[in-house]
Amino acid sequence: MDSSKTMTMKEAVSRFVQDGDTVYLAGFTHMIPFAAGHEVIRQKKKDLVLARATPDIIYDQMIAAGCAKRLIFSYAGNPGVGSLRCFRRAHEKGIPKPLEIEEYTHFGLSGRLFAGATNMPFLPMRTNLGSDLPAQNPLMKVVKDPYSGDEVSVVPPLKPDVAVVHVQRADVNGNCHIWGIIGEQKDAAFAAKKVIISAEEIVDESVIRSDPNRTLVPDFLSHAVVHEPWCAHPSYVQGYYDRDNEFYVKWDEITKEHESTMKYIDEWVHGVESRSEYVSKLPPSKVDGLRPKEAYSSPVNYGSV
Amino acid sequence: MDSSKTMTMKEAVSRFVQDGDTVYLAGFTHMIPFAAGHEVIRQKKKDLVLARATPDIIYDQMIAAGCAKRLIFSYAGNPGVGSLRCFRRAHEKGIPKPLEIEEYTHFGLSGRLFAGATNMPFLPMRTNLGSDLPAQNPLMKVVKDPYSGDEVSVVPPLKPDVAVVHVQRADVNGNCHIWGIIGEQKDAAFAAKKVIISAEEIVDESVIRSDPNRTLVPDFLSHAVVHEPWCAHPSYVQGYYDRDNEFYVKWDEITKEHESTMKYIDEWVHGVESRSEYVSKLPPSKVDGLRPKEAYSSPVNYGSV
Amino acid sequence: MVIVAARELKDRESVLVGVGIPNLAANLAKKLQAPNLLLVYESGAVGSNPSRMPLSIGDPCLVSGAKSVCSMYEQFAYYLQGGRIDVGFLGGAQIDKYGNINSTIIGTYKTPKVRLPGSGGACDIASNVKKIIVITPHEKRRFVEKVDFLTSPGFIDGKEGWRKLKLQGGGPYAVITNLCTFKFDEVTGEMTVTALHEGVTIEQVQENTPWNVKVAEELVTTPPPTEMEVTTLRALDPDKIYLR
Amino acid sequence: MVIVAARELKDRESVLVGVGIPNLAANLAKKLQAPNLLLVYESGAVGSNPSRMPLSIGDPCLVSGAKSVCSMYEQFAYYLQGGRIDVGFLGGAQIDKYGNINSTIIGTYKTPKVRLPGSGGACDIASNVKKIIVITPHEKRRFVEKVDFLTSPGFIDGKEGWRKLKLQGGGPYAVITNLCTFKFDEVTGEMTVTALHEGVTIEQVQENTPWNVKVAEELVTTPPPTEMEVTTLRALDPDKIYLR
Repeated sequence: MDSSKTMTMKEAVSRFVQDGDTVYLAGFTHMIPFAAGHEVIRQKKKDLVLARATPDIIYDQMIAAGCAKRLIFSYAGNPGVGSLRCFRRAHEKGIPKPLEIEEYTHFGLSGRLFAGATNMPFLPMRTNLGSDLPAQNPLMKVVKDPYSGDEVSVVPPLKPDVAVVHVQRADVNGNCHIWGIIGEQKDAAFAAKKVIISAEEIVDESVIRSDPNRTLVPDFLSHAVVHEPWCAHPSYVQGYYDRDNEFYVKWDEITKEHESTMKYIDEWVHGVESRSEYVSKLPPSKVDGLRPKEAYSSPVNYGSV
Repeated sequence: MDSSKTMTMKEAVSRFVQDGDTVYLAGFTHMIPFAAGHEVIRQKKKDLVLARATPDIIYDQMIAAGCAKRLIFSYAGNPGVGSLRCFRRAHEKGIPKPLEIEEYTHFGLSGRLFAGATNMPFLPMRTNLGSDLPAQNPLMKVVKDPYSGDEVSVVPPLKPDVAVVHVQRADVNGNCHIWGIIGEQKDAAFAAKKVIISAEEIVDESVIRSDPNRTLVPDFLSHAVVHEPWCAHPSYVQGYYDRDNEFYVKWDEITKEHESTMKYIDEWVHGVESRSEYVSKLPPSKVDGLRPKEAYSSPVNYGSV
Repeated sequence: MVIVAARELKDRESVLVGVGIPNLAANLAKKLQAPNLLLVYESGAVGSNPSRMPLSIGDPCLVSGAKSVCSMYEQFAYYLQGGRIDVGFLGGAQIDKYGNINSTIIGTYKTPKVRLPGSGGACDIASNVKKIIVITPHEKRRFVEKVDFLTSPGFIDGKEGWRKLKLQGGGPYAVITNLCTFKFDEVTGEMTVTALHEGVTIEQVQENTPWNVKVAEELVTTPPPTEMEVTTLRALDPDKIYLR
Repeated sequence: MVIVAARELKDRESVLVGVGIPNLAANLAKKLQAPNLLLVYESGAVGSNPSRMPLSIGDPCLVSGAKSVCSMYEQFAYYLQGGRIDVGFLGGAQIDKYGNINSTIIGTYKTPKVRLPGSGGACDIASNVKKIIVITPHEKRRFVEKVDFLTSPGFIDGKEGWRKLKLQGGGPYAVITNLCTFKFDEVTGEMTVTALHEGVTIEQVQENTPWNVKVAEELVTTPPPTEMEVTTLRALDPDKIYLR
């Protein structure tokens, strides 16, 4: 046991996120670590390079709060709703500050992270050719396939300085299980130089070891383990709480102006100390309404003689 | 439901394995589909290109029986014991017939299959340079990394004509779960043109759907589903039966001569009609001695609102 | 549009589904002529059986009871690049007569008038699935001579430019609007009206399309929605999130 | 050899383990000075807690209660190529003074005298881990001027050849035999005797090594096995599968 790794989100962000870092808050629609993003805002980190396939509301908030200087992404929309207005305000009008962009397709960005996680020199992929994207992004290159002679698009590895990966359950050392949509969580953890694992539940090591095929990453990859229930709200955690679709729709309204956005951030980010305070501020009916039904997996036997 | 896919191993091998095919019997030490190999021998398939990272005893048997013209591999040993004598007899002395070889490292061969499964044009990897292997294998090439300018070793995709993948449990359509050492099973299924799924247990579709993250491949990839308990013996199936280490050691003795090998094959392959007959021929004490203890996974909740 | 799109789906095909209209169309087809249609979501869920209409492709109801779930890179690598997907639905802010789509920017890339969400998986889908079906309102600002930014390749400048790319996909297959259905000319790769929806004239289509619209020799009228189609569709969206 | 190898492992290192001697050495180190040693097996098992001595790296006991299990490609890609492994153990039929190893063939590739199993993961391990430790009986047929086939790169022809390959690994670190321990000269990359096991003379080492053996300035005698080491090791292999 290495209990020195367990800490609060405040401590983890303070110790492992530096101004100017390339940050990857993992999660493709699922388990987006909002609590980590809020802590970054509270601690006024700046000049961050924010990387995520889908910036989602969390990066919209961090951009509005002035933490970002550059966005690496592949789909900058509010999923199921429309635009990310803060991203657009920053990129189109420089409010609150200008935002550089570096853009890929989903395959390209998830490929960069996979290549980073597995330390490939570069990754060839069947896409990008024919699109105007490569002309705008010098990191996308073309090589000749030595077998067919055809031109092939390639992307370089992405190795963030720090990744935050939220999971359903982890032990105190950071061995962890996730299920549901598993997005780029594993690749983010393997690609990053520093890894913060946050978990809905801290469980005994034996729970993780009872199902090693479900392990996302073993403990030696992580630098901090944070017990952070409801970390992902308004995103969701399969089996723990559902996506707060209402809030995703509401965000469109909240962000109509920079001022209204900052009012939200003042109240819900700066106005609370921690995620637990944030959760207790949510209407109880909201919290209760997001609790899922039960649908347990059929267990499997790992026994040997 | 598409029950037309369920069939016996005899039918599956007869319909989907053709003379001259490139065949991949999947399983890195675990769940090696011996029953499929034995059926190939019984049906006297010939001129096969046998591909596997570790040929193991099963390919040794198929080589001795004269089914193979070429072996694509990365480690041709009897794991934990020593040589594969039939492979060596064929390759060194042409007994019972000459055997061509095409050789990689483990990373190279598993990479070829991964590239085949994901239809990459080629796969760059940090290995092979410095070894004498590439000089003996024209399919291993070198390209220039467009980012660093360094030389990088690459391998081409491997797309077998047919793969046999044994699993713990599948439904009648071929949705299937595996756990334990998962080797190259997923890549073999995605890379191959035709896929035979064999399973220790046929379960209701709801069992598979209760844990979609454990699914190896969804049904639409498979062409045949075979219910074949004890398919893997003397290899093993986690949670069902252990590895018959005794037989792996004994194989070294059995294969001292081609004649003694053929005697074994006559008795244990040609001498039985099916896997169930093979199992009933094993001493009951052997079968009982391989049964594992219980060690069930902690279930997880997949519920939504 | 939903019903017309649903009719294009055949049993046993695999279809990459986005939320909204495509999701409805796919689920409708599955209830009617294509019970073995395989629904694949960008988020990694395969063979989903959603208990309700999801708002986003990341809805937990797409996972509960799915056949399989894999990671994001795996989804794009094994399924899309792997050539395992038959049909993909795309939309966009602009489309030209060769089916090239813009979902990135209005204006220029460096000085955007409107910054749109970007490719997401669209360019990857356009490059790798056998048939691309585009569902879009028929508006002049959407149908353009030249897209401001080419996000997802159609037939580029006709089939020649497409062939040079050596993509494994089949390219654009149909464009379904509120007025008509276009398919693409086998030789020139140009969008061609093949069916007018009931009550729509070819003049109306031309009015809302900036280029000289090509019309198929055998132009038909889209068969009206059957009662079965309408009832089934309404049951799929009881809260009328997508249907007005 | 097991005890000497075990002493080379430090706490919190990750070690890629094969069966037999390396497995014993790693498990011994874990019971003694390196309780947080991470055992990684080629077969994809990480953090195994084997309840008995496995015969092969694919033994089910390496999976029951492991921290993680991943696929074969993932194991090589995420862990080895990912630069996540500190120590790898290798053996082989032949080794030369720069630590180049042959586990492929005796004779020539086209006309083999003895066909050995081949690389398996050996070349991948040699190219990517920080320290390679070779455990081998000290026999003249194993220590050769030039390997018949270079399966896994050591320092090639000295450090210059190694540097040209631009591999991320650290190359050979130690060779442990029944007579002595070699380490590698920092400048020339040549195998150098750094410790003689108790009762062994440098002449005995030279007799069993075909080249002119280099000896470290500070040559020491390997400290004899402690009682703790011997007792712990015996408990790890009660059936004496690996220990005589």
